[in-house]
Amino acid sequence: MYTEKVMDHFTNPRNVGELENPDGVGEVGNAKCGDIMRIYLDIEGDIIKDVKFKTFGCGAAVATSSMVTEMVKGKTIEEAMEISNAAVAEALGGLPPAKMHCSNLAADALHEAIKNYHDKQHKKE
Amino acid sequence: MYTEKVMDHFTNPRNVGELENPDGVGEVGNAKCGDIMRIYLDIEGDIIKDVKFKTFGCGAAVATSSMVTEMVKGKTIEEAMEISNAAVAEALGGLPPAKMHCSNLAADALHEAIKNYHDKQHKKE
Amino acid sequence: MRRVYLDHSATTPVDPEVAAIMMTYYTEKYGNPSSVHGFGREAKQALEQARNQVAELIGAASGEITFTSGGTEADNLAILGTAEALRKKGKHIITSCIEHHAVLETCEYLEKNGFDLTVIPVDEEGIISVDALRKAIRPDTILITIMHANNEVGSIQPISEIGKLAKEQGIVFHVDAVQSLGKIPVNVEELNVDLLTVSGHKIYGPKGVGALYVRKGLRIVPLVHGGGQEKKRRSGTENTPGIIGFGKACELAGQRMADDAEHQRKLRDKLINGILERIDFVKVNGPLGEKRLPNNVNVSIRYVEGESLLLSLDMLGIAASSGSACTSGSLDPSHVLLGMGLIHEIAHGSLRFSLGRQNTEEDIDYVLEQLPKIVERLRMMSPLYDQAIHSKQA
Amino acid sequence: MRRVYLDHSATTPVDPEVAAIMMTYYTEKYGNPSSVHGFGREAKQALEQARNQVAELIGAASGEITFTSGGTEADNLAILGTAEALRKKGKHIITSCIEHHAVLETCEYLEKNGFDLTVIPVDEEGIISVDALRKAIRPDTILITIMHANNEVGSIQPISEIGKLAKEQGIVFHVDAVQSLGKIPVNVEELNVDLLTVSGHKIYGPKGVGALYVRKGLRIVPLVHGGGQEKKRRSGTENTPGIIGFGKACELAGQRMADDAEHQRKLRDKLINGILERIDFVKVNGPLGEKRLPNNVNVSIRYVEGESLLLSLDMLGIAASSGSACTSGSLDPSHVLLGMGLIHEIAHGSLRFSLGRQNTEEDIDYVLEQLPKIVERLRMMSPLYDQAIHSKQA
Ligand SMILES: Cc1ncc(COP(=O)(O)O)c(C=O)c1O
Ligand SMILES: Cc1ncc(COP(=O)(O)O)c(C=O)c1O
Repeated sequence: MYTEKVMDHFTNPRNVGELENPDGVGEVGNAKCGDIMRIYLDIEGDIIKDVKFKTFGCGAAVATSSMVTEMVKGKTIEEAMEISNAAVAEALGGLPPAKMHCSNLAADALHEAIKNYHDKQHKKE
Repeated sequence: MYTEKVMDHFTNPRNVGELENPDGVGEVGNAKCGDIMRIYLDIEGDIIKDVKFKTFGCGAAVATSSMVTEMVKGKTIEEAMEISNAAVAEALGGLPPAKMHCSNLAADALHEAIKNYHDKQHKKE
Repeated sequence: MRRVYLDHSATTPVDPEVAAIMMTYYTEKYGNPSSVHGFGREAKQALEQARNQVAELIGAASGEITFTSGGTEADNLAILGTAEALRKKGKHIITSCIEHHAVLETCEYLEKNGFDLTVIPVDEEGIISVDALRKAIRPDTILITIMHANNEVGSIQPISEIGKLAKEQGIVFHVDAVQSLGKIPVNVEELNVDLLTVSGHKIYGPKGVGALYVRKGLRIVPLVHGGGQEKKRRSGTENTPGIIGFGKACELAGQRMADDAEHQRKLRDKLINGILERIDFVKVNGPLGEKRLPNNVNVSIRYVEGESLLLSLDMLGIAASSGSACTSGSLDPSHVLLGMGLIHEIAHGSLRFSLGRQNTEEDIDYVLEQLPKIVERLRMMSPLYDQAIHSKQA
Repeated sequence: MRRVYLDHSATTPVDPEVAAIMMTYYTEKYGNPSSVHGFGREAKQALEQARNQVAELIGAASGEITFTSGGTEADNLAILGTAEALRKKGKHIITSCIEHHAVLETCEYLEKNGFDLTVIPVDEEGIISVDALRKAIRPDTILITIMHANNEVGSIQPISEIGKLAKEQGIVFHVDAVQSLGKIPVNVEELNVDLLTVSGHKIYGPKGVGALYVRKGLRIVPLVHGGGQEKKRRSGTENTPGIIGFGKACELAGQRMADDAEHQRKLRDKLINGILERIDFVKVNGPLGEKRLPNNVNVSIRYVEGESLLLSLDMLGIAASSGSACTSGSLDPSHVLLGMGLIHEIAHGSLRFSLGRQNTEEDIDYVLEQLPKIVERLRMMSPLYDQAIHSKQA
């Protein structure tokens, strides 16, 4: 069902956890539909210095969360905003068709976190 | 499908053949429906002295023909008239349900032969 | 790696004795039972012996058994065949919200095609109320279809009582006994049923074979037309090896049922109690005790998702199943758990372990050793667990 | 006693290689392919490999293959599923008078339920005319269903031409290829078909497994509702061992087809010619040469009845079949032979020998040694033979 890469990220997820005082936090999904992804960002200048995630969800949900944190670390915010759910799935070697729409939301969580960062910046200004 | 007795009578049918100058001949069935039975009788007084048959038909048709000739030899005409198709089937240890109505006509052929004998007697008188 | 199979409600291995007989009929006694010759006759004979074996296990006459390609087809034949036979008499059908998809989808297909459907609810243990059913009956009710035991939570339904009610009202009563067969007694007379579905691969027989019990004299319209096999009820060259295997499996099930049940009940309770002891925030789904199938364990483990649990168990060689939506590709979790009143987030985190003949105490120990670690790891990842711990501490 | 099986069109033994693979999936790799765990995945993988094997043999894409419980169900699914899907478009269906009961009975069921049916006749060789079919087409024709090769007399139909015609007219075209598969090339593109039925047990695969090819994009309504397996086209736990066996049988059939055909064609012609030489009043039914399946022999032996022939052959260990009414329990002999214009009395005395991979020259010699004696014995008993001899002499 899942590719080896998905299983690797599910079994050894990268960057699990929280950040103490994150610059941005994003969450998508809800428990009702079976998937919640929360992403924490530390941002310096334009660069994503650190990233962590917590996920409640199926194998695909965990793996995409883990993968997106790897893809984004060290990238600029602009680059991060260009990462799509499809790109995450592709980086994992693909997802089963049924999972493409229902559990492939990690990039959305990332974008939410960046949005949250912008909102905070806005308030500070 | 068939009992051992049926198979025995089919494999070694008793009294196959014709009689030279039969006192009675009876035939039932037709080639269209797959069964023809013809029975020849030699009658002395009231007693069936000899009997032969020829049959075109399935295993049940052959076996019932053979059986009826055995059952009737040496019997009186009255006794012979009382032999039913059901009795023939029973004497064979039973027939498959589908064969009970379609190929179990040997007693009818016998009765036809007796009728033919009576008709001939009538003419002689 | 150790492999522990705990998904016997999904399917079972074929018993070696059953498999050996089947082999003979695949490669040596391969005749078509409709054929007149010896190859055909030996197949036909074995076919009829199998019919007796199935009939005997459920207390029926062998002429009342129609073989099908499985439980799903038998359910369809019972429901569609009755609806078609009685469509002039009435259009109302009653079923329950915890039926197998083979029943539910078929009833819904009829609903889309002009029939009326009432779906009876269940209580929080997954048991339907005879009272609720009685109230649902209308003058034009032609069919009641209720399962004997539920495949997800193992709840055993009051079939005999429902059967009595149906009989009083002259309503055809169909029972899906796929999960109960071989686990608890299934007797068509005691249960007062008119139609009863069984399946081979849930009782150590082959996949792709099932049977429908049709009470003598009851008319159903066939689903599959053709050569007129199975007394015209189900056409198609008979799957003799499969049917013969199913027959043997029924014979064995009858012999072993009491022992199997005792053995599995012990393991079941050990597993349930072990999980409750070792993991917090756990809820057992379905009834406890006599109303539960001897081989069913179903728990909801909060703050983790079912498929993640399954995958993690699988990596350790443990095969189970889940009511998680993610295992079905839909967004809604198990209709059975939702029907029992579980909220979505809890239903998503449910696990079913279904025990079998071969399972041992060691298998259960292994699960009880591994499962808590898996749950801990997944909860550490879960944003919901934080919150729960927080609010508990608060 | 020598046993000579010459009834391969009724069913075939399962190839030992096929049986061995199936065993593995009965007893070891027994997972339910819908399950998430390793047992499920290994079953699922093998299932999909089998789908490829079937697809490859008929030149289809694997997504176009729906597994069923056999040829009969596949025929039903094709015909009922298309009728249901297109009932708003039209109500007219065309078939031929020599179709298998799985097609004929299904079409007649539809006729009883509001559809119009045209049954095309055949010529004396058992081949339908494309012209007659063209003339039968109406603006509301939604389905044409014609078999590739006939199971009784082995006549091969002009499918590709009919397919072209159907395509031009936008009519769905179903072909029952149960008897042609593995004997002559079957390619869904070359044959221009939309739906194609195949069955496992006619090609040294298991009974109880078949498949329907459904051209990509074509909609059919399912027959069996439930868990949504087979892309919702056919619910029910997949008969994985059977399907995997069928897949392997297809692979082997593809490899061996040319050799099998050559071998069987030789035996076929030896048997036909031998019978004609040794027995008088014999008629060969069906076409000779390339329009006949390589493994089919069908003769009418006058003045004797088919079942008697079969029983007599059977006692000598020879398994054959017959168009006799008496083998079916009805009064009418084979609808195929009658459809070809044979009179009842001749049709009753027909015999089919269908050859297989394992048959040898010695098998044929044995039949040619025994059959004349049997015929002689039965003719001596037959009142019809007397008359014939008499009228011949007269
Ligand atoms: C309660 C119940 N009914 C019906 C079925 C369907 O039976 P089968 O898998 O033989 O199609 C199953 C199992 O899948 C089941 O658990
Ligand atoms: C031409 C034809 N179609 C359909 C079938 C039915 O297939 P099955 O026996 O797999 O149901 C058969 C054989 O019985 C056949 O010969």
